[in-house]
Amino acid sequence: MADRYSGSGVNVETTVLGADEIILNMGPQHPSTHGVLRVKLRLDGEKVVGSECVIGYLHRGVEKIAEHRSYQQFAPYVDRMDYVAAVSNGLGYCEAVEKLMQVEAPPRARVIRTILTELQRIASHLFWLGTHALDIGALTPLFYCLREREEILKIFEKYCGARLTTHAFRIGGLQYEAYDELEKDVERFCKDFDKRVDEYESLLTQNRIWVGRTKGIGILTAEAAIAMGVTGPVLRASGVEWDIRKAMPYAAYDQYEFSIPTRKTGDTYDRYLVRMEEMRQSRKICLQAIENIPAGPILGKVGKVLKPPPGEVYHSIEAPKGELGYYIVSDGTTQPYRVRIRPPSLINLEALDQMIRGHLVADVVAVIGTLDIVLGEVDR
Amino acid sequence: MVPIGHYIFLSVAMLAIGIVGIVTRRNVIIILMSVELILNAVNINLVAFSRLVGSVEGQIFAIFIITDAAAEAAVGLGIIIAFFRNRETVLADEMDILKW
Amino acid sequence: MLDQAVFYFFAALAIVSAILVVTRRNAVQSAIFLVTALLATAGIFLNLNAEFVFIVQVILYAGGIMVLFVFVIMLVNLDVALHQVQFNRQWFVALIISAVLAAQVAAAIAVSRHSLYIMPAAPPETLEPNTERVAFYLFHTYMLPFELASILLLVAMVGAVVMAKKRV
Amino acid sequence: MNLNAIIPYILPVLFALVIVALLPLVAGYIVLVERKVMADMQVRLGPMRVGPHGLLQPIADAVKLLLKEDIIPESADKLVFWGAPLISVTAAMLALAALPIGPFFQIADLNIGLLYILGISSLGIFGIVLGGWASNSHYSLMGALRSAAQLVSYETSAGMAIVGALLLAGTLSTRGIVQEQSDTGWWFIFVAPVGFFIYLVASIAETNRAPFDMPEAESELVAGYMTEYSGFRWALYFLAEYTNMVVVASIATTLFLGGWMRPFANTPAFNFLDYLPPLLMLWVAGYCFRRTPKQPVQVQKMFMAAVGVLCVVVALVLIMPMAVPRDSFLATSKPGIHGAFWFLFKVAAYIYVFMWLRFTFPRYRFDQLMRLGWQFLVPLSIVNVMMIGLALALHRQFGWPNWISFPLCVALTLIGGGFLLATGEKHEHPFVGEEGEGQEEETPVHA
Repeated sequence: MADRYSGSGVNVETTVLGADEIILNMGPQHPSTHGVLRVKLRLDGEKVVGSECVIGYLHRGVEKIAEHRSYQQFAPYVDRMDYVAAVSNGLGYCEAVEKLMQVEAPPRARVIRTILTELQRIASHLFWLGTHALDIGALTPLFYCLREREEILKIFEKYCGARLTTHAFRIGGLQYEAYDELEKDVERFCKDFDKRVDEYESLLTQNRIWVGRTKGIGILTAEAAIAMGVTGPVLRASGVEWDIRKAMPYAAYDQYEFSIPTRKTGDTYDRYLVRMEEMRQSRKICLQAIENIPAGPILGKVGKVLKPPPGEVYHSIEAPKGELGYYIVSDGTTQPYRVRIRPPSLINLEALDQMIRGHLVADVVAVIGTLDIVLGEVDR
Repeated sequence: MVPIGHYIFLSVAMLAIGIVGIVTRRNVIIILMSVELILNAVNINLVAFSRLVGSVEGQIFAIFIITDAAAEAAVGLGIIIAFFRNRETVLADEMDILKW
Repeated sequence: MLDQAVFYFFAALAIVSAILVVTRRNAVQSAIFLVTALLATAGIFLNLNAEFVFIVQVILYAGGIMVLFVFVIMLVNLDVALHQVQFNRQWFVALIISAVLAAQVAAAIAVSRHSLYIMPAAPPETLEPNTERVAFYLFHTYMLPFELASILLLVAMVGAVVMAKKRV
Repeated sequence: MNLNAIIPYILPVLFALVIVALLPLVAGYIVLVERKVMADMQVRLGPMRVGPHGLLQPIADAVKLLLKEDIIPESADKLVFWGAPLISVTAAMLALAALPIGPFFQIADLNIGLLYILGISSLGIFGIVLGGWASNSHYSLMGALRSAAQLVSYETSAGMAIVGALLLAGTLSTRGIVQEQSDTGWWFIFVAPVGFFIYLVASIAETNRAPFDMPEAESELVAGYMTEYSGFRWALYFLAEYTNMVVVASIATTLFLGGWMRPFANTPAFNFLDYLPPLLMLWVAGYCFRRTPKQPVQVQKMFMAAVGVLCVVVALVLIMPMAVPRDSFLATSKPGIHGAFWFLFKVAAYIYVFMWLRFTFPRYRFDQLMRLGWQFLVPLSIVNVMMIGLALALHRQFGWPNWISFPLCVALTLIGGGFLLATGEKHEHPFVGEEGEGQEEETPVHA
């Protein structure tokens, strides 16, 4: 398992070590591997000459659980994968099942789904920014980010009662009708948010130390990124303009104006800038969406018992961390025959080894942070 | 006042300990440290006699000796690191070839 | 009275730690005791009113050179090295050298005991405070040796860098 | 033994006892202040539970640390592991001996005072290095090695910055340095601002504080050299770190910020500033009294009021020398009391800058830190020393007035600094480029 995902073919155990080389086990208990990732680093002094990721410490068998739950019953489980962006996970799953059943969510549901998902993207990026900055040693941005994330979580709480693992959507539409002040809350949040992003940028973007720590670190070229199937902001920072929201629109994204931020170099600094810009774009989408939320039902024509026709479907959405895909095989019963999830974090993590070669231990931390992995999603 | 003989005795004792270290130890780093002990023994004498004579010139030489010790330590440790990198040992009796 | 107590305390400390330097198996522990010995010597210097040498000893020897030693020991410390034989079988040679040395010094002291034995109480104003006088000698009378010493340091620095560099 | 022979030793021993006894408490409260400042900058409240406004938090922390199990790792070098924190603390505390806290409160006025402080505090590095080595853990060892390299490098530039100020003062005695600033009326920060800047940066690096907290960078090396330490030994390291902060802040205060002098000490027009310390204390007391009714528990109310009363007492002590007749004994104690206040005030301000920087900046990477030290700070400090020497020479040998020679030389230093900064930009990421040649590892012939 470990070798399969090392992405480099370095087998640390069998390599004969030179005099200066030591093996450093980073994790699974380490402050900045974002959970229980374990990275075996082969070091020459402090320079990384090879690495191997050991994953699976948080494996819960989500895909296997799906085979013994009905379609609705499984929906809350996906929230526990990328727990920082639970709404996006739910959206992907619901849309995949809808595609399998060939039903469509009503327009009102789709718009509200878009709003909540974009808010979740902002929340996820905020959390990334805070922890990434903390990894690089800036203590303060974390609390600013959490302050704004709190507002978003409050909106979620008002909408569905839960803050983290929301289970906000339902197959065929929404779980709950939007509460009365949803538009107003979202507008209030969006109005301030632009200034807040400027505030974070004023702390970091021009900071000599920040630039020194991120520029040129963990460069991922466009070819390498495509070859490894990396998606999301990591891919876009390498200069590939690929965003599923534009390429294969889902929910209500085709109705809104927004741009896909890209950068050229593909280093940590670029990924930082791309995510900052994405937060601004998400805010733009939210503002457009609340202007006109169509009236109507929130649930499409789905029965109490879901029995999709036999067949298979693959549906992917642009989660905050990249392409989140669900591959579902139905055998016509109430339970899926097989569910396979394509988690963006796992695929992005494969690029880690290539990105940290030749860098220092401190850069490993920066690169793990910039990949924005959530171990719940990597291990499932 | 402390008799000057006691300073000399201290100095000789340290010198002897340093020599014992150089002769009996195998680890080059400890041999270097023994050399430092010997230099230190010299310094004690210099400073004590400078006090005896009532001039600070002995102290000047002590400072020069410390400078010399710094240079010696830097070069010596540089050699040790270079040697260790090639042979992975710091034992003096394994340094038995002239070129590698 | 206080003077003598301080001297004998530091002298004993210096000798004991010097012995420990050459007898400890572990190089790091040797280094620690060498630092102790050097600091004890520094105390003796202070007792002799040589403040500047004292501080040079503390800053350069204990704070600079010994940090370098510890640094190198950590770089090259091998667990294997600890289990190897740490001593050569040359105790005999060492004993002879020490004995000859001791005899020589004892003879010297015995011969010249009248001229050397009692240290005259130096008048306080000649040596106290003498940092300025050290500076004067260093930059006037001993200017050339001082400059030569700095060149020596430069050469040593370059040499150390060249030798310790990875790929020459 | 003659009583007169002992008397000169009584006061220093007393001072030493006071400092050693108070320092852990002071360090604990610096930690509390740091947490409060951090919380304030991060839109939080910080510790609020233990005592009113968390005022008893340090004591609770100390008790917790003392009661914790003392763990020594199985494969650690027991003796060194045991002794290393002691070295750190001892070195840090010894350095305090030569610091003048006010004109009357000093343990020893050595004629090599400043060099003594530098030398002794440089010994504290052994505690860190040996502790890291003795823990027998990769993280600890890397922290220790980083710290050794970092401290040695930054001591160079700190030393050179100090040399600049020493040239101006013409003495090594801490008291003499303050006296010189008092005589000329110019604090050295205004005469040698670049030197102060260099010392500020170098002192942050020397005390292992962010953004230079490489040896204990918690996101990289877990806790660096302290990783394997817990309980009381860990607390000792912490005590050493905060004591070192006080030491470097005191050096900076003595050298650059005029020591115990009031701002504008020689200008009678500013004598009203003498009333500032008592007013400040009264303001703090007023705040405490205002907050007293808002405390939830009776005990906390009483405690808050007690803090207020304490502040009032301090204010009274500060105002007393000015209220009594001019030639009484109490009036002569004014320089001592007010000097101590201003010294501690400046030290606190310097430490506040440390905290401010810590919560604002990300952390340097190790190679960047070394590059900053050797390629920017060391050359700049050398330029600084030369320029101060030039300014003094122009003033003394050629009779140029001070107000021409010093600004000129500061400007030249700044130009030098700008030049260094511009050239430093070129070498940014050496490791990325080196990757290619790193592959062809030459094999030793005899291996």
